[in-house]
Amino acid sequence: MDLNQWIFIGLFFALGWTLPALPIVLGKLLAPRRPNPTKLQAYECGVEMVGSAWTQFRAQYYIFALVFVIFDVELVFLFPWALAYNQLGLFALFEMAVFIFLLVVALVYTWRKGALRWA
Amino acid sequence: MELTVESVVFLILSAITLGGGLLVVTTRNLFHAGLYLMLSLLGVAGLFVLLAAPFLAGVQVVVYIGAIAILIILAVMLTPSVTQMPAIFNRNWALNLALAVLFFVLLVSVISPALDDLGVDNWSANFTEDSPAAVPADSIVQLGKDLVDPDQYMLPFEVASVLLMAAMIGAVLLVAPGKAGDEGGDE
Amino acid sequence: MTGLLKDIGLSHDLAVLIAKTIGVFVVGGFGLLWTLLGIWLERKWAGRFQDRIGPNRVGPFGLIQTVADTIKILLKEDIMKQGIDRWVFNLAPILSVVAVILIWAVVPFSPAWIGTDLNIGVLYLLAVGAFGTIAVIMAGWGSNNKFALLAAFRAVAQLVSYEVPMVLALLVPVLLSGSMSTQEIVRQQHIWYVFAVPLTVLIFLISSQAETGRGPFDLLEAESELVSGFHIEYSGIKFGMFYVAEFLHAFTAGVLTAILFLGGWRGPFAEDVPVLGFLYLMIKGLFVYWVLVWVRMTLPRVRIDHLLDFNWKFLVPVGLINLLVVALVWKLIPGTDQINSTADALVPTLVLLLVNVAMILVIGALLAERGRRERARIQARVAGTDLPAEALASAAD
Amino acid sequence: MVPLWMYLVVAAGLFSIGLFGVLARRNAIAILMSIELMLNAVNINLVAFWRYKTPVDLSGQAFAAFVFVVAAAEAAVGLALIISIYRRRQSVIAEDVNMLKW
Repeated sequence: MDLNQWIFIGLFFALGWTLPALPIVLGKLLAPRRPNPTKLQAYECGVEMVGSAWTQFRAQYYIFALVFVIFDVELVFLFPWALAYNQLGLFALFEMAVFIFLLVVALVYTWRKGALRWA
Repeated sequence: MELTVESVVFLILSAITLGGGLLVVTTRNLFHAGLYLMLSLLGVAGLFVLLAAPFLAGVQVVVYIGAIAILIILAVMLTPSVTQMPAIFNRNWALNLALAVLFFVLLVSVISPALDDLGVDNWSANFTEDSPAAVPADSIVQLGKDLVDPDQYMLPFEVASVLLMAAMIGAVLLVAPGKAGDEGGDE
Repeated sequence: MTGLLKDIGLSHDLAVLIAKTIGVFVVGGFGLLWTLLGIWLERKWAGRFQDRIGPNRVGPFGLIQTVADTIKILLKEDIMKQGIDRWVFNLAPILSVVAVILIWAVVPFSPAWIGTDLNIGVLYLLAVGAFGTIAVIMAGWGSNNKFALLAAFRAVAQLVSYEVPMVLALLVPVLLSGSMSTQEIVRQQHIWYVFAVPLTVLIFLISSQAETGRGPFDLLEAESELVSGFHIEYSGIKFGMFYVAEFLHAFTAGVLTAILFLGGWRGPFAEDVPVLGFLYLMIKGLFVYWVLVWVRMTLPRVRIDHLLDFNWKFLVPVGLINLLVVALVWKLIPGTDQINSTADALVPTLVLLLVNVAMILVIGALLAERGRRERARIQARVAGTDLPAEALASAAD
Repeated sequence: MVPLWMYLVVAAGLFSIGLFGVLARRNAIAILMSIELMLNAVNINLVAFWRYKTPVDLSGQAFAAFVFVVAAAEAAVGLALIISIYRRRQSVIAEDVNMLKW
């Protein structure tokens, strides 16, 4: 493998930041700064904020992330499989079908349980 | 170790990995700890690239940073009292720290050639090689073949699917809404 | 480039490094500068779709409207409200732009012009996409605002959900070309994949539209319910950066569709004249982008429960079935492991097209049937009460 | 190239940091994060040994892939447990969870 290719990606990670950071710094220099207490309050349609925003939310959101994680891990296997597919037999397709079927079973269970419903 | 581009990159990535890891276990604000965890995982992905396993590096970012770390951060946001805990370590933390450091020193004494240099025999393992054979160009394709090969990893591959199914069903069972008597007052 | 630098007496490593650094700024800067023109273009199109003229005051045809907007937004006060998580708050807009311009590192502009031809290119696209989600979370959390956090939660639910059908769609070109490198996928498209797997293209377009958070999936910034979305507390150029990221992401989705399914830089004489390849890619990308803008301007916003239902109960199953069916058909056609010319690709493409059309028809029939049953159910309930049908329809969801 | 033992030292360091986190942190989610660090240390080891010892045979990469699966399953169920307990007891401090003690 050619490490040189990755130097470019590494540089992109290291230097790419400067591209959006530049206008922000420029904005800092150019923009006026006249804060006052009202301006610094949270923007909630003119109503004063009660408590911190870092409060509890519903576990609903967690379920979608959870189902996503399980399906996302699947791609650890799906990508090499798809890549090698032209050199694999029909049996490989069958194996992958079984693999996906088991995940679909879990998805259907979640669905039937009503966990995917936005209540 | 002479100073080549590779060794410099290695040092930077190791620093990111270990520094991120240290911040994860010492930061009080768990949301920040989650972000540091992502940083550390990104460093590990970089190490994978250096080790000529770009596929695993990609998966590391997609699965670990893009899914597992996000799941952890979501959990942090869903259990908010965590950001204002009085003490972040338990009472035995000094002992535990000593234990972890001791463990680290022991490991390093085995894997690094430092003790060999000091003249201690038969202690360090021989891990000093630095010019391994080249990785075949089609290693990802080979990985795909091996994973579904009945003589190689077919069984673990299918078992992994069962594990994922079980994990998903179990986790959904735990957090699914609408179970009587399970709500602690957030609904 | 490297040769030129070596001529003036630099060592090889340093020359490569400088050349690559310049490459980074060229590729990234191109993306950012393109937004100046692209936003004008989108506003013009949006105007047409809504029977307006669009920007027409500043410069000829309003061409430098975006430049004026940029200057204005640079001069706006950057309000840092109290109680924010300062580092997280400031990093979020930068990260959201970086997540998009990183994609351009693997965009093959022409046979020779590509930032870097990674052998895991497609996976890299997904990996970079993950940073966009993190930026949204950081913005929502860092703002210390309930609406921002709520919007961030919703955004995460939407972004991660729609990543699954996106992955399933991305796997199809990987499977057909036997490569994850974007350049190789373009080379393998002797006949554009859009003709072979139109259903996959549809899945990809829908999920990209959701990933970029544009209408009808623009719940990330649903003004009417969440005040403004996860970037509510941002003002000045930091808000501008979110705007740039959103625009650039949408356009990039168009370019990626062109690369993966519309043959990228392929076209007459593109092999010989790199500029032509670049032009072809941009034209194709702009066309897809135009379609996406059209959809955005035409359809009303969907509700969050519909959005998630549509993904998990329709798009993901369809994506899985589509992947397995394409894989099966691909294996059953002889000679698909060696496709080196248009003639080789003709038969597989036709067969896949037929199968795809059949799949689309079946799915359409199933949907029609489902809709008919739903309507019948509502009709039956209307018959028993005095309520108007609409009230029951909304109650039935 | 960088000698193999340096990768192993990084992995050992990451593992020890994770170990300390698991032993010393009070917060259950922090403990979970530390476990992720330890799993990553294992992955570095697997891939490093693969690269330096058997670059042709892909067992190291395959093992690392399975570690990803285990990590995802562990995180999903572990966090679900934590959220479920939090809803019941409003606490994520590992020491407070002693329902199964006796």
